[in-house]
This record gives sequence, C-alpha cells and structure tokens, in this order.
Amino acid sequence: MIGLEHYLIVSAILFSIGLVGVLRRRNLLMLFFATEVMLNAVNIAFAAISHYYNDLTGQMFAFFIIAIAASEVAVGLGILIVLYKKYGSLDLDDLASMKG
Amino acid sequence: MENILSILVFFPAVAGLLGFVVDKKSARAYGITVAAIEFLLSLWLWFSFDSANAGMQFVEMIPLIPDFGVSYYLGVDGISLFIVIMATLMTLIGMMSMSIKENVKNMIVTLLFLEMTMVGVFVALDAIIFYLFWELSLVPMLYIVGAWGGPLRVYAAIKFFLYTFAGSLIMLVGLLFMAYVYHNLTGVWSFAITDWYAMVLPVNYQLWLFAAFFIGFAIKVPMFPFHTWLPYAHGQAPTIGSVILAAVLLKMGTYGFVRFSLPMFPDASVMAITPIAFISIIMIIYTAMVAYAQKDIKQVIAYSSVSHMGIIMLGLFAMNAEGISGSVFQMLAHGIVSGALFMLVGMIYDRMHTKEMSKFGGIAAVMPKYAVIFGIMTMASVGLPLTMGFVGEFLVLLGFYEISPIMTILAGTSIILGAVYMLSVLKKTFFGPITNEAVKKLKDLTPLETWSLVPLVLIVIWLGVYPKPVLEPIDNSVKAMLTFMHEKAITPEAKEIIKVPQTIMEVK
Amino acid sequence: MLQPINVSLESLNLITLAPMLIAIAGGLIILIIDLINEKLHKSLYVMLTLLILFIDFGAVLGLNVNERGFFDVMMIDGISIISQLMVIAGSMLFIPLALTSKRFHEFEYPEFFALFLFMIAGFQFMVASDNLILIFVGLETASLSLYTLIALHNRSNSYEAAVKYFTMGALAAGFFAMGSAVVYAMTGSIELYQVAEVLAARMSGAIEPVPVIAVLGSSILLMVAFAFKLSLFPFHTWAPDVYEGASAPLAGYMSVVPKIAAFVVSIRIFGMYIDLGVEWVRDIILVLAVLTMTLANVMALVQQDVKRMLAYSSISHAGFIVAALALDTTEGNTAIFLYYALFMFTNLGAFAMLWISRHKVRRFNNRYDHPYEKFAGMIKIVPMGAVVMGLFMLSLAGVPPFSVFWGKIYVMQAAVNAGYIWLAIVMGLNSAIAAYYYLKLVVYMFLKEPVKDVDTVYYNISKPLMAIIGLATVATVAAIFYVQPLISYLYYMISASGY
Amino acid sequence: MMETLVYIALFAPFAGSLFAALFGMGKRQVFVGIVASALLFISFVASVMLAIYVVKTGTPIHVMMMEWINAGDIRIPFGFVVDQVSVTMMVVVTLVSTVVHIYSIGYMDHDKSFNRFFSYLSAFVFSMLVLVMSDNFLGLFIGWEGVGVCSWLLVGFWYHKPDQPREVNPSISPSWAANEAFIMNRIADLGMLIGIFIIYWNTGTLQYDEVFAQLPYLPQWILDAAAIALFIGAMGKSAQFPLHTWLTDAMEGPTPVSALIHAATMVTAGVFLVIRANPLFAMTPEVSFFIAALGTFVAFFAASMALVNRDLKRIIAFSTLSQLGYMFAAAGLGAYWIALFHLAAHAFFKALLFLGAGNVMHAMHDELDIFKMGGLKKVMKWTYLYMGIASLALAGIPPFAGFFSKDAIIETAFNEGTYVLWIILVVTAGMTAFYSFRQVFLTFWGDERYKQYGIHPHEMYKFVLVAMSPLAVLAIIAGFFQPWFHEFITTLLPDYEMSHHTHELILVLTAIVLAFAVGGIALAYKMYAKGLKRDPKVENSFIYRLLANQYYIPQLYEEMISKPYAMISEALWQKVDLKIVDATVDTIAKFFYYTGDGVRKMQTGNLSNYLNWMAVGGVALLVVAALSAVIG
Repeated sequence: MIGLEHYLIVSAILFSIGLVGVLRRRNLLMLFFATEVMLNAVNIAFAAISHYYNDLTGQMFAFFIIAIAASEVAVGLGILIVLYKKYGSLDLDDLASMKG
Repeated sequence: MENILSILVFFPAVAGLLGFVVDKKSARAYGITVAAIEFLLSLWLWFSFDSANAGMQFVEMIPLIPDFGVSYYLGVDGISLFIVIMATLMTLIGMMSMSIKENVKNMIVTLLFLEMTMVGVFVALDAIIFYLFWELSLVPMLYIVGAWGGPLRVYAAIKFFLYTFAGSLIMLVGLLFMAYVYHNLTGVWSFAITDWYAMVLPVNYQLWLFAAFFIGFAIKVPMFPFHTWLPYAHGQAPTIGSVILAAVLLKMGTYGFVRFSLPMFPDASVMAITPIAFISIIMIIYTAMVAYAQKDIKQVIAYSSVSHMGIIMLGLFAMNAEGISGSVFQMLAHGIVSGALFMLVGMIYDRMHTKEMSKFGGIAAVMPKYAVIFGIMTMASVGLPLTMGFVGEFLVLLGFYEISPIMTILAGTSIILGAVYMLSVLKKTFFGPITNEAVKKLKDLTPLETWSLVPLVLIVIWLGVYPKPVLEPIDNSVKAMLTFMHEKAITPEAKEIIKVPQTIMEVK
Repeated sequence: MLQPINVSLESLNLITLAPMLIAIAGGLIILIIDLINEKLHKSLYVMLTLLILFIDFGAVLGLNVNERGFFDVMMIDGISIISQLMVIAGSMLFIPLALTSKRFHEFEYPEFFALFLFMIAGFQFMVASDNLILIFVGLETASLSLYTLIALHNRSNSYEAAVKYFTMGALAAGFFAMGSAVVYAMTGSIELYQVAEVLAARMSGAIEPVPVIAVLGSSILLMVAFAFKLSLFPFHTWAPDVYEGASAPLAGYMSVVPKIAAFVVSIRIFGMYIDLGVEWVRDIILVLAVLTMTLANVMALVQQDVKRMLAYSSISHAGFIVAALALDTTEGNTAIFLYYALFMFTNLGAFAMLWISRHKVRRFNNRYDHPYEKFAGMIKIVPMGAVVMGLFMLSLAGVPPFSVFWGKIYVMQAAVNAGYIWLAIVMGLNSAIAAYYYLKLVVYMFLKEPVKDVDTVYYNISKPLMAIIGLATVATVAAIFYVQPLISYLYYMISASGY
Repeated sequence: MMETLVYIALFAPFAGSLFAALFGMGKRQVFVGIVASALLFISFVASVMLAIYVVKTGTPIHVMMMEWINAGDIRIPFGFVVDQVSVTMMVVVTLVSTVVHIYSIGYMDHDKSFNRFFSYLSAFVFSMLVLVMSDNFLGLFIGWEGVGVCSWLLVGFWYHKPDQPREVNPSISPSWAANEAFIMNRIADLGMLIGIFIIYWNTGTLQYDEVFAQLPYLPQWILDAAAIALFIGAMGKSAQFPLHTWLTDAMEGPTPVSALIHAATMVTAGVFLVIRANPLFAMTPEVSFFIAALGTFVAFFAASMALVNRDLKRIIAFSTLSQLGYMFAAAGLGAYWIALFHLAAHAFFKALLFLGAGNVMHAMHDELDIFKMGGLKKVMKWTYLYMGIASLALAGIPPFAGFFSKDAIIETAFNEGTYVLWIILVVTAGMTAFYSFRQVFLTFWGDERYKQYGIHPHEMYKFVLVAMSPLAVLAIIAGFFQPWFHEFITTLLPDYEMSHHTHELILVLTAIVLAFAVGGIALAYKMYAKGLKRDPKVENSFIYRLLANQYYIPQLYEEMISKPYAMISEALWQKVDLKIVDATVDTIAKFFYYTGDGVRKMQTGNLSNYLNWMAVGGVALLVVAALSAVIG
C-alpha cells in the first residue's frame, strides 16, 4: 500500500534532482526547467499531504504554485529572449561581465 | 541669560552657516570677529560663573527622545568652564595667526563648526549629546588635516578619523550598557550624566564599563600604545589644525576621564591606578626619548604633547584634590603652551618652508622677538616655576606621590627629559652660528603674529604667578567630586585611597 | 449533495483589501490610458503613480489595527500597517526620480509604472497576511515585476542582472515552496497562527511529537528563501551585480523596500520559531547577521565603484538589522523598522546622487559607471552636491546626529538590553570598518582634484531630483527631531500587534 | 616700614631687569647698565638697613605678599622672611652683585648685547633674593629654578659661538655648557622636589617654621629620606661630585657672570639650603656625616684638578668647587654658622679673584691660557694687587678673610674627631695655596710670554678698579668680624663651640694649617716665580694627564650617558614606535583590507557559482542549526 511517506520521498527525490539540475546546468533554459521540476516536486508533496489530512488547502497551494510557475516561465523566457538577442547565447558562463 | 551655554554652542555653528555667504576676501575678518565674540561670550560665562558653587551651573534641559532617555542637557562646572574658555581662546588666536592662503573661507567655516563641537563636548551633560559632539568634532578636523595638510595628509587624516572613531564606538557600547543598567535600576531611560552619577554599580560592572570608556578616551588622549595617530596628524596638519588638536581635542580624552570614568566607577578607577600610572610613565619617559630623537621640530612638539598628557593622566588617578586639580590645570597649561609652540613652529615653517632642525641654527640672532617668545614657551613647557606649566606639573607630581613615591620619581624624570629635548631644540634651532643662508634673510615676527602670541605669553605668566582665579573653581568642583566618589565607593580599599580633602565646600 | 456556498460581504471585510486593490487598479488605469493614447509624456504617469500611491497611503492609514478579512487570509496588524506605509513612502520617494533631465527609455514605457504599482501591491499582500499562500503569491508578484523593471533599464548589464536575480529568485521560490510544504506536512495548516498552535502542541508533546528533522528542514528551507531576499551572506551574491546592473534609483529602492517586506514575513515566520523555543533559528540568524555585516563590509572596502560599494554597504546594513530580528524582542522589531525608516532616506538620497551623475550612453570607464575617480574634487564642481553626498556618507557611517546613527544606536541598545553585548560590540567595530569606505568617497570628493569631463557628476540633474534629494537631506540631518515620534509610533504599533 | 624695605630690596633688581629688558633688543645703551646698577645699589642699601634692624632687634621680619597655589589641602603663599641667615645672604648677594654690575659696565662695553646682559644679570639677582628670602620650601624652589634659568641664559650668553671638539675647548660651546648646566641642575632638582613632597605629605605644610616645628614627631627614616632628597638638590646647585662637571664648563659665560653666579652666589645656594634646613639635618647625623665626607672629598678632588690646569678661569672655578666642599664639610659637621661665615668670606675674595681674572682677560683679549701670560704685574698693578690679596685670602694666610673662615672649618673637622677629614682638609689647604699662587706667579711674574703672541695688555678702566675695591677691603678685613658675626648669627643658628681639648691644641692646629699653606706658596714660588719651565716628562705622566682631563669624567659622561641616551632614543623611535607600535595598527587595517580582497573572490560574476553558493549556504545553515540543536 503506497502511503504518504512514499509520496514525500518521491517529491524529495524530485526536488533534489531539480536542485542538482539548477546547480549543474550551464544552459539557462535547462536551468529554468530544473526550477520547474523543483516546484512540481513541491506540488506532489502538497497534493499528497492535503490528501493525508484530507484538507483542501494543500491542493489550493499546489494550484497557486502551478500558476506562479507559469508566470515565472513567461517572464523568465521573456528576459531570456532579450538576452539571447543581446548575447547570442544562453550559456551562463558567458554571462559574467559584472564581478568582484 | 540662563541659556548662555546654548548660545555658546550654536553661535559658531550659525555663524559658520552664514559664513558660506560671506565673500572670500573678507572671510577671515568675519571668522576672527565671530571667534572674538564667542570668546567674549565665554568670558561672560566665566564672569557670571559662581565660583563658590561646586556643582553644575547654567544648566539647560530639553527632552529630545524621552522614550530613549536622550535629552538636550547642558551645564558647566569648574572643571569644564576653563576648558571651554581655552577652546574659544585658542580658536580665536589660531585664526588670528592663521597663515593659510588658499580657500580661506572653507577653513573659516570649518573652524567655526569645529568650535561648536569643541564647546559642545565640554558642556554636554547628556551622554548621547556628548558622544554626538565628540564624533562630530572628527569631521571638521578630518577636513582641515586632509585639505590643507602636508604630503601624507590623506593618510594622516583617515588614520586620525578611523582610530578615534573605532575607539569611541566601543565607548558607545559602554554608554548604552550604562543606560541599560540605569533602566534596570530605576525603570527609566536616561543618558543624563548627573543621573548616572547617582548609580552605585557592582565592581565587575564598573570594571567592564571602565574598560569600554577607557578605549574611547585613551585613543583620544592619546595614551601609549594608541598614540601613533598623533605624530602623523600633527606632522601633516596645517598649523591651525595642530594648534586646535593639541590645545583642545586631546583634552577631550582626559576630560572624559574626569567626567565619566572617575565619578562613575570609583572602585574600578582605584583598581586601575597602577596600570594607568604604568602606562602614563611609559608615555612620559618613552615619548620624551622619542621626541629627543626627532629631526623635525614639529614632531618634537607633537611627541612632547604625548609626554605631557602622560603627566595629566597620572594626576587624574592620584585620587586626591591636589593631583586632580593639578592635572585639570595642567590641561589648560598644556593647551595654551603647546598651542603656542605649534603656532611658533608654524611661523618659522611659513618662512623657511621646512621643519628640519638641521636647516635652522642661529635664528636667535635674526629673530630675537621670536626667540624670546619661543624661549618663554619652552620654559613653560619644561615646567619652570612662575609659568603655568609648573603649577600643574608640581601639583600632579605632589598628588601622585601620595599614591606611589617610586612611580612619582619615575614620572618626575619628565622635568629632566623634558628639559633635555626642549633645550636641544633651542640649541639646534636658535643657537650656534648661522649655517644656512636662508636663515640670514629671515624677518622677525610681524605685528599680527606678535599680537597673537603676546596674550598667550601673558596668560602663561599670569596663571603661573597667580593661578588662584582659575585654580579655585577647579579645585572646588574637584573636591566635590572626590567627596562624592568617596561616598560612592564600595570597596574599602577604594574608600581608603580616595582622599577627601579636609577643606571642602558643599555642592549647592 | 453539496451545500450552497453563501458568504456575507460583511464577513469578507473587504476594506482590508482596499490598499492592494487601489494599487492594482491604478496599474490597470495607467495601462488603459496608454491604450487610449500612447503619446503621453512620462511626467503624466509619474504624477498619476504618485497620486495613486498617495490614495493607497491614505487607505492604509485608514485601516485599524488587528483586523482580519477576506476569509481571514488578510491580517492587518501593527507591523503590516507600518510596513505598508514604509513601502509606499519609499515608492513615493523613488518614483519622481524618473523625471531626469535626460531621457531614459524605461520610463517612456507606461508599463513600467503599471508594473511598479503591481509590485507594490505584491509587497502589500506579502506583509498583510499570515497565510503562506498569500505570502508566496505576493512575494512572486512583487519579484516578477521587479525582475522586469530591472530588465527594462535597457543595457546588457541590466539583462544580466535581471537574469541572475531571476534565476536565483526562482530557486529561492522553490525553497520557499518546499519549506511551506514541510510546514504543512508538520501541522496540516498554512495559516501561521494555526501552525504556531499545532507546532506548540506537538513540540510540547501534547499530541504525537513532531520529528526534529522536519522542524529543522522547514526552518532551514524558509531561511534560505528569506536569506536570499534579505541578501544575507552567502545568499547575497546576486545583490552587487543586480545593484550595478539596475538603474541607480531602482538599486536604492531595492536596498530598502523589498527588504522591509521580506523582514515583515521573517518576523512573522522566524519570530514564531523562536517563540516556540527553537533556539537554533536564533543562532543561525545571529551567525548570518555577523557574517553578513562583517564580510560585506570587508568586501566593500576593496570596491572601486561607488555604486557597488553602496550595494555591499546595503548588504552589511541588512546584516546589521537581521541581528535585531534574532533578538525577537519588541525593541528589536521596533529597531528594524526604525532603522529602515531612517536608512531609507539616506540610502535613496545617496543612490539618487549617483543617478544624477549617470551619463545617458557613455560609461565612465569600460568596467564601471560610478568609480570613485568620477567624484574626485566634486567640492570644486558642485559644492552643494558634494556636501550633500558627504552628509549621506557620514550618515551611513553612523556619525551622529545624522539619521542612520539613531537607527544604529537603537539596534545596539536593543542588543544590549537583550543581553547580547558582544553583538553590540561587533556592530560597533563593523561601523568603524565601514567608516573607511564611506570616508574614501568623502576624501575623493573633498580632498582630491577633479579628473576628467567634470559635467558627469551633475549630468542628469533636474528639479524633481533636487527636490527628492533635498527632502532626503533634510530627513537625514533633522533626524534628531523626529526620531522620538517615530519611535513611539512604531513601538506602539508593534507592541499592539504582539511582536 | 620694614616691609616696604623688604619689597624694595627684593624688587629693585627685578625692576632693573625689566628696565633693561625694554632695551634688550636695542643697541648698547650705557645708561641701561647704570640704571640697573643703581637699582641694585638701592637693593643693597635696603638689605643693609634690614640687616641693621635685625641686628638691633634680633627679631626676624616676616611678610606675606599673596597666595600662590591653593589646591586640595595645600596652601603655598608668596611669603618672605628676613632673619639672621637670609639677611646675611641678602647683604652678601646684593653687595657682590652691585660690584659686579658696575664692573660689567666696563667689562661688557664692547658687547652689542650689553642691555640684554644687564636684564639677565638683574633677573638673576632677583631670583637669588627670592631663593634666600622665601619663607617656604616651594618659594625657595622658585628662586632655585630662577637662578638656574638665569645661569642658563648667562652661560649661553654668547650663543652664536659654534661647537668645538673637546680637545680645542673642554666645554664644547657656550650653548652646550648652558644646556649641560641646566640639565644637570634639573637632575638634582628632581631630588629636591621629592624632598618637598616628602615634607608636605608628612607635615602637611611647606612653611619652614611649621615644618621644623613638626620634625621631632616624624619617624627617623622619613627625616633621613627628606634630608637625602634635599641634599641631592643641593648637590646640583653647588656642583658637588658627581654633578660637578657643569661648573667648570659654565666658565664659558662672561667673566662677571662667573664671578657673581658661579663663585659668590648661586653655587652657594646648596650650602644655604643645608644651613636653612639645619633643624632637619641636625636630626639626621648619618646624612650630615655623609655631607661632610662628600664635601671633604670634593674639596680635595677639585683642588687636585686645579693643580695642573692652564685655564685662568677654570683654575678659579676648581677652587670655588673646592671651597664649596669646605663649606659642606662644615655644615655636615654641624658648624652651620662657620659654613655660612666661610660662604660670605669666600663670596668676597672669590668674586674679587674672578673680576681680577676678568681684567686679565680683558687685557689679554680673551686669552685665558696662563702659559701664555706672565710678567703682567708691570702693566696691571691694581689687578695684580687685587688678585694677590684674593689669592692670599683663598690660601688662608692671616690676616685675610679666608684664614679665619677656613681655619675654623678645619678645626671643626679636628674637633669632631673626624681626623681623616681633618688631614684631607689640611692637605687641601696646602694644595689650595699652591695652585692659587701658581696661577698668580704664572700670570703676573716671570718672563712676558704674551709678547710672542703680539698682545698689548693694558690696565682696566679706573672706575672698574674703584668698584672692585670694596671686595678687596672685605677680603682683607672680613675675618675680624668673625666673633661679632658669631654671636649675631647664633641667635638663629645652633651655636658651635670648640671643645677644651681643641682649644688647648688650637695654636698647634693653626700652625700646621699655616705650614701647609705657606709651604704651598713656597713651592709655587720655587716652580713658577722665575717664569714658566715646562717639563714634558711630567706633563705626559699619567697623573698629570688624568688631572688635566678632570679624571676623564666629562668624557665618561659623554660616552656612558649622553651617547647611549641618544642612541636608545633613536632606536625607540625608529625600531619601536614606527616598526612595532605603529606598524601593528596599520597591520590591523591591512588585515581587513586583504580579507576583503580574499572574500570578494567568491563574487565571480558567474551565475552558476552563485547558485552553488546558495546551496552551500543552505547546507551550512543546516550544519550550524544541527550543531546548535545538539549543543544547546
């Protein structure tokens, strides 16, 4: 029987994968996807927990997260496009004109 | 005129603001006039001061931040009165003898603000107001040193600022803790020094607080080993800067000890006697020797100030009226004498554009007036009887003898070592044959220079012959302070060491 | 068979929503006006925004303390009111800075102002709720608009800044979400007051106890999210670059307003943890505070660019204030707001001075826009400007009687009162270190000779900017006179809302 | 009435000094000298009148001018007392100074700083009077320092002279000698100050009478301490070993200065102090005996150096030193009145001797080497006569003043049973006679060696010689006043009578002393009367060089004290102050700066590093939290 902890473990693993992605990826686009993965990991957790408590708040939160993730992507991609126009690349190692 | 203190504090500041409008050419005249008025005001303060009253006078109190216990609280007693007068006097004299040519106006304005802060520090009776003026005084000094100074001026200025600033921030923590303790005891927030006097603190608190205040004050004094900013500041500062610095700013430190450390932490002070005396003796002997090694005449005077401040510190911790009154008097003496010496050095620098003693020699022949005044000031600084320097130095040593004869003997070497370096200055600068051609062409003092120095000479001799008018009010306040320290002291040894003079007058 | 849902308007208590709605509506109005006629001058939008903010400010003033509304997700307590007031005040100081003498094209877009108002609404939501969802939404609304605002300042640097801020922000958002998930898992609630109750119960062992690892996890995850927002070491790395990339006024704005909002939430969340007796939260905050103020200071020491230096200094100030958060006393919380209230004017003023000196196209040198050399000998070029800038620097350095000094001693006093004397001493020493880099600018302005193209230091000057700077100067210098009412008001509001 | 006299006596010289100072920077004005001298004469007259009053009434005059220092419990007034002791000193001082002033008008007539000289000289007299008349220890200290400064000014009067190596000029230059004198005196003054402190903290006052009244109630060790401290002060002013080197160097000053300050008055201040504080010293026999022993030693030590010296003034300076030794011997042995008597007598003939030497210098165009003189008696009779009288008095030949005073001291030594001292003093008397007449003969007798240096000596002005006459007369007759002076002074000072035993032997003793004195003169006559015969063997002998170089003591001080002090100072500045103390401060500042440089490296500008930092931070927080959870 699949219990709460299984869901939580899955979400934890997903979250870690996302995190590792964020830390390791060099391509900004991939990086965004990684953050999306993290947020979705959270969604899983919320869904599971809200079912566990059978209380809707968790799912509500999940919905909000989805919405926000969407808008994030919208804004993020917007910025990325401008950036790409300017630099012609999305590799974030080229993106270090300000330092020190 | 009950609010004369506020006038004294803010008149220069207002004048400084208006000074921006004054035309460049007349800026100097403006400054001198303002300083003169300020000086007269301070004289009036003295005139209307009741020297029979040992307590605070002309007290003003306006709550500023009641929730935080900060209030605008001013007052003078015998101890601060004369330092204030000296501050205004030295500002005036300094401006008169000022030889700066470029942006005189900025200098005048800066000096006027500086004067405000100086007066403020000595009349503030609220710790925060005291701290406020204390810190604020750094800014104009920074500008004076940095803008008109020598080649290393920026380094010297920043060193001076940061060193003092760092020290005083530790002091600030002390102040805040003091307020906290007061709040715990009384449930009221107050930074009023007079309120804090009433507090009897446990000894360990006293020690910690004493340490915190010590760092702030010791750097300002400056006590060994915190003194190294001073030679740079003096060496780089323009004459006027050195004059004010030596005459007034250094006194802030010693004044702090009298105003805060001694009356608030009697037991800690008594415990600190030995270490402080030890440091003071190092200051006296070590810096006197270093002064002897100097090639630059201004550096000699600079180091000699440290040495004299050692004497003052020693006197403060003599814990008897002789010593403390003596050292307060010595503050004035040192202020005027070293101020005058710096002015004299400045005058020769304006003529020779060097401060190397090796370049001088035989100046006495070409500049007799200069030589005479310099000689008098030298004698005052080595503490010749019938000059101001002697009264203070004698009382200090006399006072401290009661604490420790041996240390007094060590400290007493200052009268020898002082003579050694000052006389060698005289010999190198004024005596011997004229070797340098430039010296032959030197002109003696101009009337303006002479007349800015003569008053100081007169004061030095007058107060050396008849110190009573100044010494008496100081002594009264000091006696009052000692009595009350004695009452306040917890530990028996402190009670024993703090000596209440037989002849006391009650605080009205 | 579902029950019909009926909600009475009274129970909604919509007045609590009014301020945010005003801001949002204002944003929409601006967009509509633009739809009708897009050739309108920016000054119109600036003034509109000001007016809207003005109404918003009034609306907030109209709220009364300790109300809940809109299904109880809105929480109008003391700190939410004062923080909204400060947010709006800060914005009102900021927005006129758009009226420069030279055209900077981001202000030509009406969207800029719309976004700006949305952002403010976001902040207001953040501070006016104890519901993690709403906080999250507010946070994201504000952040997303902020990213865009940064990017609008169209320069390669600004894009880079936006991207960096955005990416790290996204990561932080992930952490926040995960943190709230754990909280939810622990307590089955996301209303902080319920969370507090349940946690208290579970930790006291009244009901089956909560695993420490969960408490640890939740607190750390949330801490990371907010340490990022508050730019605490080592989560501050975005700040210098973003400040440099963003336009000077925006940078100044970022160093104050978003942090106020973040602080309010931190007070709510971490205050709760500390109240629950989770001491490590206090400890990690203290560690972060000390690290932040010290390391940011020493990094600021070695900067060649004034704007970057100010960025680091803002970080260090943030560290300074976070220490007050760790105290979790009413004085501590008062200190936070007092400090920001005083810091706001000075810092915005300083950044505005940079803004004045900002050239439209030309950079001062190929790396920096505002290196120290740029301001060399300013006293000879624009004496008043130099004096004002000097005042700001002294104030930031904590020289009395200028505004920040009072904030500083209040924080230090709070630390001392809470028994953290060592903390007060650390703060003192840090102010001493900090004094160096502020003085460095003073030295350049007052004690050095001008280098080249002297016009740059007042290139951008205009009446509104002067007005704002004048206001900031007055506020900086005259602090001693309004500190008392400020303190008593803040203290009253905060103690009223039980923090 | 009497009070006004006191003030006149005291302030007339001061007025003179100020008057002269007015013209101080102007060119030479004879009337300045005359006015100054006149004022001094007034002061002298006043002193004499006071003396007569004191003699008649036998009651001292005590005037309180004003308060000076009142702090804590200490009350120090400007008060003056004119009693037997101080009045004696006043008369001596004013008399000698008057003579010296008049003399200086002639002696300094070619000097461009004529006026300045008189202002200094009168200032000195004023300080000296303050010293002797004050009624408390601190007042005495004022005068003490005052005369120090005036001596500094006057020794360094020709400040423009350059430094020369020791070989050329043993006292390197006037300014050098002046500083040496001042600093050495300062060393002693510290001792004196300490003495004053001891007295104050144990008696609560500094007034002589009150202090002395309390002495009996003080523990012995405190008395000893005070006595020692005060005597250290006396050693400085009276140039007792080891603080003696400055006196001979002080001869750099103009001769009248040497006559007044470094023979007649200032240097006797130390003796005066011991006499003043006789109640104290009377209670401290060990200290007193040490004083006597030291005095005796110095008497001999100085005389030995005088034996071989070639410098006219230095010889006299050494003799002064030696005579001071006699005075201390007497004072130390408790014969205070004899010490005072010798002080007075010595003042007269020594001043005369110096002034005579001044004439010679004047004649020889500032040449001082007696080997380059000789046969001067033809050209300068009067000077010869004066110096002869003075030398006889110094040698202690009856009936001259020196005989009575010095003989009494030597008897005292015998009478106290301190035979060693007695023998030394007797021998010294012989040496004294020898070197004084060696100098007389070499200067005035024998071949006229000055000729080969092309010098044309001439006698001093008449009025100068006339002015000197009173001293000459006193040098002759002063001795006969001894009994009268005895009964006058002992109304204040403790009497000192010789025991019967001594009385029986008195003729023998006198005979012995006389024998030595005459022997000395005879030896000098045999060796030098026929003119100078130099013997290289003797002059190269170790003893001779040792004496000629003052036992190498100046060199020793130079090597062991001055140079090391300078070196250490330099080292303290360069090594300690700059390299350690200051460097530490800068290092702290640099430390922060470099930390900054280090830390900012984390700010790579690369986004992915930033993200990693966030992760790292998160982990770090976890660790910290876990730690604090575990610990606390």
